Amino acid sequence: MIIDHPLLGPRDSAEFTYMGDARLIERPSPDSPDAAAAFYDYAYLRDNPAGWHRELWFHEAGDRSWLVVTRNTVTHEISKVEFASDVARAKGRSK
Amino acid sequence: MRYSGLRVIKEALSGHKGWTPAWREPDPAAHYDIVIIGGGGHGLATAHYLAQEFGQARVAVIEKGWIGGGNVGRNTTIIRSNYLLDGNEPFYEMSLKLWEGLEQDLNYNAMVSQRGILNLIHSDGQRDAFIRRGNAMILNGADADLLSTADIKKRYPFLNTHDARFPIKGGLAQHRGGTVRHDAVAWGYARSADKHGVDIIQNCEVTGFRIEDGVCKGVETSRGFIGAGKVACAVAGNSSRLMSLANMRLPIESHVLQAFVSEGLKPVLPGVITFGAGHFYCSQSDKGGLVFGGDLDGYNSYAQRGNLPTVEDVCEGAVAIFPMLGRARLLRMWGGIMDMSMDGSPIIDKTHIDGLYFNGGWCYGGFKATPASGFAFAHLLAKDAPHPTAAAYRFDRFEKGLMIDEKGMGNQPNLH
Amino acid sequence: MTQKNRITGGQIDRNTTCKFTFDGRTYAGHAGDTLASALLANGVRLMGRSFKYHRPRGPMTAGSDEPNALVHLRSGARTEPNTRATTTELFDGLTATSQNRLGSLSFDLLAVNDRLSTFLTAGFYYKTFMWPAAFWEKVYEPIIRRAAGLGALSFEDDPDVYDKGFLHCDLLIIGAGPAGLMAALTAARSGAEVILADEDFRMGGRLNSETYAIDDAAGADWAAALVSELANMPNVRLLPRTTVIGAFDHGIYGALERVSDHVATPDAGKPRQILWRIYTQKTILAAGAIERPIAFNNNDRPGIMTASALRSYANRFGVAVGQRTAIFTNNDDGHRTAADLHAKGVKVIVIDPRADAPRARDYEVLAGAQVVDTMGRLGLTFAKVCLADGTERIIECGALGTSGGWNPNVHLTCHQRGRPSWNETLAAFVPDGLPAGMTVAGAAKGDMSTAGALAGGAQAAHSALDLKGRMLAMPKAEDAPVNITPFWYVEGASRAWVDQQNDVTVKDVKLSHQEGFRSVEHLKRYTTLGMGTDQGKTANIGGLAIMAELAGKTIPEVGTTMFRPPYTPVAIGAFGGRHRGQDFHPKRLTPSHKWAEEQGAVFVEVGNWMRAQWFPREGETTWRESVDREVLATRNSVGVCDVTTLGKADVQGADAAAFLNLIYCNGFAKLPVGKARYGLMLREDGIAMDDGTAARMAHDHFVVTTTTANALSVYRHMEFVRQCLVPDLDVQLISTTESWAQYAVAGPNARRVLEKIVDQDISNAAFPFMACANITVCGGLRARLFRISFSGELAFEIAVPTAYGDALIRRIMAAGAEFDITPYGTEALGVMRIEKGHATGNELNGTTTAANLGMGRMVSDKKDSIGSVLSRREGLNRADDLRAVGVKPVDPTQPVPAGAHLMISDGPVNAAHDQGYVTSACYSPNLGHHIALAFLKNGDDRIGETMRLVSPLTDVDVQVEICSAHFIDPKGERLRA
Amino acid sequence: MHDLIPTPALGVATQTIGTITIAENAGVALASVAARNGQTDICADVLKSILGAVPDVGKAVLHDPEAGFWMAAGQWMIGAPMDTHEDLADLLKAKLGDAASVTEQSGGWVVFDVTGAAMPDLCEILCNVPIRKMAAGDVQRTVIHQLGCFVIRRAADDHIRILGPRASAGSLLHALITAATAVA
Repeated sequence: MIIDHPLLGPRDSAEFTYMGDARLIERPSPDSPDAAAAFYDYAYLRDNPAGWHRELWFHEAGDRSWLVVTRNTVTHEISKVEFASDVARAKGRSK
Repeated sequence: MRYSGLRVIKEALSGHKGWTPAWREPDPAAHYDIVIIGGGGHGLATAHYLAQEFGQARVAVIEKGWIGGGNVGRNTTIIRSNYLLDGNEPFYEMSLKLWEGLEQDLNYNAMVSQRGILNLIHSDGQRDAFIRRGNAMILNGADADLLSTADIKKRYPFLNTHDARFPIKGGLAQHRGGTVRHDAVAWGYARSADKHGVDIIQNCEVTGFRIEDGVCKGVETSRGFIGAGKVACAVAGNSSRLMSLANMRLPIESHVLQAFVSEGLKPVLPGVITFGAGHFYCSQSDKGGLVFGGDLDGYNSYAQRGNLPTVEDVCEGAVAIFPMLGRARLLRMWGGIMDMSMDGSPIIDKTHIDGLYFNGGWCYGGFKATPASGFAFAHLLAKDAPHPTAAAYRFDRFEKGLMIDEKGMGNQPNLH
Repeated sequence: MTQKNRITGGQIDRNTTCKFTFDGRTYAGHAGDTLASALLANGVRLMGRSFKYHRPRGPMTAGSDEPNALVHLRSGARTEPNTRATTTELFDGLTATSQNRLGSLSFDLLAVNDRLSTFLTAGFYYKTFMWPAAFWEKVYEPIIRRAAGLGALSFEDDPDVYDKGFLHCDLLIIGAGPAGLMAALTAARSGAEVILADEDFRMGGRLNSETYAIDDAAGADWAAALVSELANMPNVRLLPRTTVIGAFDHGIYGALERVSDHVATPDAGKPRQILWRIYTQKTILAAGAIERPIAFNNNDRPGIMTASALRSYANRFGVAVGQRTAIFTNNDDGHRTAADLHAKGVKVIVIDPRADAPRARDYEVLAGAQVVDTMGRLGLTFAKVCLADGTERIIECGALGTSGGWNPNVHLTCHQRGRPSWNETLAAFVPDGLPAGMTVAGAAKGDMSTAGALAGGAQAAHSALDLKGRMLAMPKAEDAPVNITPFWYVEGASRAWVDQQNDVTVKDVKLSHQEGFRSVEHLKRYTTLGMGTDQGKTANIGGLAIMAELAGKTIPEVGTTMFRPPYTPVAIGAFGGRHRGQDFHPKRLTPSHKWAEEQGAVFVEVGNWMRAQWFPREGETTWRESVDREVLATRNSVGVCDVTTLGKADVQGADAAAFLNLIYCNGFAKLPVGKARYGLMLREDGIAMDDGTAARMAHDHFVVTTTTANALSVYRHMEFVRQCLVPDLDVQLISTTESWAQYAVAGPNARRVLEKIVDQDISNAAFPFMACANITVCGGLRARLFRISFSGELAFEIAVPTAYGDALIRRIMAAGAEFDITPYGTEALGVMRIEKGHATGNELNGTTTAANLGMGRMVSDKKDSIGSVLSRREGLNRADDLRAVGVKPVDPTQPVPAGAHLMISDGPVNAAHDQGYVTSACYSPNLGHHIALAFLKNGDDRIGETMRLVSPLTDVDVQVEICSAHFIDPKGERLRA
Repeated sequence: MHDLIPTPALGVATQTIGTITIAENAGVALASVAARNGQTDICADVLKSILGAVPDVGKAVLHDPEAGFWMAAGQWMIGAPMDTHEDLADLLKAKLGDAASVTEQSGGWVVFDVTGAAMPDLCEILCNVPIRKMAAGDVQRTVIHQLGCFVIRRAADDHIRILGPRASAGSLLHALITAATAVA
């Protein structure tokens, strides 16, 4: 597969390490009253769609950036590639 | 009709006129006691044991395509019970014992062939871990044998024991392990279940569950509604897809695992060999093809096909440990969709919806588990209590912190 | 032996004669021949035996779709089983032998299977061989396995090497026939980067096998001229002898170039083959079409082949397979073969089931007739024909060409699960659902005429590259329409082969239907149709058609032909490339490696690292002697060990401390500058992930160490936390594992040694336990010093830039000479850490919690850290949880091996009573007996308990005492000294 | 002044195989510069003052004596002659102060200069870089025989510089020589 890196352009997916569902960016707050349940859901439950899937790839043999790749799990087509840090900020994960 | 050598001869002499279909092609009835979704190995085995062991006759298996078209028809056919953890080993050992009696049980030759499986050891740490595992196997009543490098060299003189980057330092063998003719497993279970009155309904896709105040009443299908006392899901690979119809999210990701077969070759490998310092395992089918595989591609996929890097990774392992394989040719590659669970172990459990039962999360260990999975699932469906060997395969083990993590990789499915 | 069937013409080089042997007999052929064409020229039709019935077989095709003519090519370690004679380029000195036979090729004892064929129908083995159960592995299966398989491997290491490479282009064209060539010319003239790949050693495709002209030139000459024009264009890369094997995601294609297969042995250092990964924007598939046979009784005898194969042998290779030849065809293309052969002086007769078959002036055409059977034990002699009026006629012939029509070569269009669709006009499947970026042209698309192919190729390139401007002018070429009446098998045929390699007959397909195996997948799996080395390129469609007729369905209703990579079988060595033997994985050497080699160290693989395991000395006969000495010397005086392999990372930035506070379960916010601290990392699921130390070199700079094994994954995890969870913390990470050479200097005399090297004061007051600092050594070289101890002794870890690592180890040894400083390896390191009760990979095995490790109190609940929440789950905090303990034998002479399980001393020995297991074990030279670390249920409360340690796998059963895991200096006085 | 003598990763002589020459270059001091939060501009100014320009994405500035290339967003690798710039990291830190995190990298890498007409052929069977499309100053991080490396297309058309992990210098050189032999 080819991942179109936001800065580096098309790069072979073999240069990347895969982690999975981009929801892993949305780590719950440990202080919330339902933290235990929230972390269980966060760590273990997946939508696992047959279709478009937002997922985390690490450019191990590249610039060491974590990317959020929007990829179709049935056709493997990739429609969008973003820096995970930008996505995280958009999710309000600034300190 | 009963199969036998005599029957084959008789039919041959009378022009094979007498052979009848291996299973009927019935239309779905309005209601069954139990409807099993998924005409794969696990679903068909569940039907067989429900009918034969638990006296359930009003059972249907519904399959969206053709039976045996899923992972039971696209795996590397290995059977073994060389597991480490208490939650797993007794279950897989029961499975192996069921394999050992399968042909007589089904009156179908699935070519269960116990030519042994060998896991190679390449480091001291690995040896420590394998000794612990071998002991766990023996303590659970299975067989295990620690082989020296010399033993291995004697059995497999063509293994790379002369210039290996990661020298072979021994191996853990299970002589009762081996391979089975995978398609025949589905056909044998289907034929037997059909004989016991189970309706096997092909080309019938589930489009939804009918759930009324927390109780599952049946399934909507491409061939209409089918009512059921209990609905049993066994669609590994597509578990998340199916269960989402009941608004369930699972501790499962779907990943592609590629497998490969070489051109037909005269006997090379008696048993199964697993390379411990790379991603490669291999056996040889009775037809002569070397059947081999390695690691997942590593990304979520429902595509039933993979990509080159994994093919290369597997073949690098192949030539590293079997230098003569360089001149054997890879004939065909294919991919199966694996239910990769969050701890690498399966789930056989009730759901929070009454009457809806689930069997999945087999990772790439599903084939060897087929008989025990069917038996344990049938037990759960018939008695509403888990089979003792499958009691740990619960949904809530993640919430409670009772994971069964053989590889110790944690909640990252593609590492199991 | 003369080339008695050699006729005039063709593209072989008659001036170059190649001597070769087949089954020990020597023959002569010419450059440009294939092994098959050369053997046929010499009158040899019998080349192999079929898979199941061991029927005599000769070539059925002239290409890579060949099911029958499979041989052992070359000999010894270079033996290649199952090699197609029809694609093997002839070279001088080629040796080949026939395979899958017991006895000689002409007298194969296993041909008895053919006599028994009535018993050996599809799936018969599922119905028998079940009694008695034990007989399967012992009796039935060994016989089956010996009979099965085709060729044999040599059981010797493959002596050849293979390369793997990467190519990039704008347009990949697969197939150099008329369509591919025209596409290439169009693209090349536009300036695009073009790769043109063809599996054949001569580009031109069917043009090499046809007689008709393009413009005024012969097709083959026109192709040759075009190929040389392309060869001279800088933006064109021609890849002959290169099979595109697979279409993978996003425009990545696999292609196998056979660099040296047409010579006796590759030149030194040169690869036999290269696996190219081709990265392309667009692809044109111009792979042509494959002619399919017709099934009739005994349609598999040597001499019976596809009509187009006869045409190729005659036109391209100058070979008349038989002086008398019959053609059995249901379409006009078959007649073209007859005309070509007749023109070359072959006596021809055509059998065409169509009543309105075209007539011919110069030879006989039997319209409305069918071939119903054939004769000839080892090769065709007669064909039995049923004429239109129902009467039979015996025709003498040495060759019989069959043409059931042509199938577009859709193979690669299916690799991303595209499903071809049925085309009535062609009575064939045509491409549908193409991989992104791929277009199809020529016969592969269904444009069966030469003119159609030329135009289609040009058009495809034009649109693929989105070219403006006019199309190239098309040369003149034949443009005959396809005229076919589907005809799959002769009525009443039973022993009529559908899949010749796997011996699947019409009868087997009928039986499959009769027993309910009616979908294409069931048909394939039950009969093995299309499962041979040719993947059923010539067989699948026939099987489908027969099944459709039996089921009263249309062909597409029964299913479609699906193909998977590779297009043709590929040597596994090519996928493996150079990653063999010692080159399987790269080696990582420590800075002291050269020095350690000089000391005669024994090395061990630790991941990709090679580490000194121990340093044997004169007179030591066992590894234990060396290791015991290294341990004692270190504990009694001083030892040195290369610990460079530990993962290292620089963590810098204003928020570095806050970051580490999140990464580690224990606190780091308040760690003062100049201090190091042990840190335990958890995974988010609350399980221990890794441990190490973090040393605060400055308020905004930490040096973090990880275990050797987890260096990569921990770094990745830290980047995940940094980028995905706390993107705005001011922290920067970079791995420095290889930048610094790091040595542990341990033992009571460690300080005395280092004082001679370090420029600063390292007295206990100035540099106490867990101190760290940027220092200088040997008069000013920048270095780092950490007062940390894995051995439990007074110890330092000293680091210098890697380039100085070799010099430093030599300097340390010199400085330590007066204390008899002793280098120690990983074994002694292991012994000392077990004596001290430190955990490593055997304990941090991915299932253990901080509590299991006895560090439960380290998990701070005053702050957020990765894994803290889920580590509190009930299942990870049970009363009877495993706890790390020490184990020692009651009888000091007994071992306490790792991997053994702990049982209650007087209780039963089985899984139900398993109490725990030993993770690490060694002999302690300080204590004089074996010791071990173990995980034991409720271990904290069982110190002093006597238990039974069993390892049935290795016949161990000893009484042991549970003790503290800290065997040496439990109070830690030594390391603070 | 200290009296320890540095050793090169391999210390092997230059090798010529066919048209290809492979030389170990032990004379390069390296340090990485990573901008602190919000300090990218200041870093850029400093780098500009040193190199004359800031290396853009995927590019190197082949300046003399110092040179540098882009590693990641806000991160650069700076190189200079070892004999004059052994303390490169300290020099950079002095200029950059709290604007950047600087890490000495000299010990982490082995440097090979590969030149010759067949250099592109060699690259094609070594690593996945579009070598024939690369221009002077183009840099790509890639994988060679499973080793993470930087491939820098130098000024001369037939010259690439490869930075690979020092601990695997032997394996990397072996891969280079094997490939050179195959394409020679």
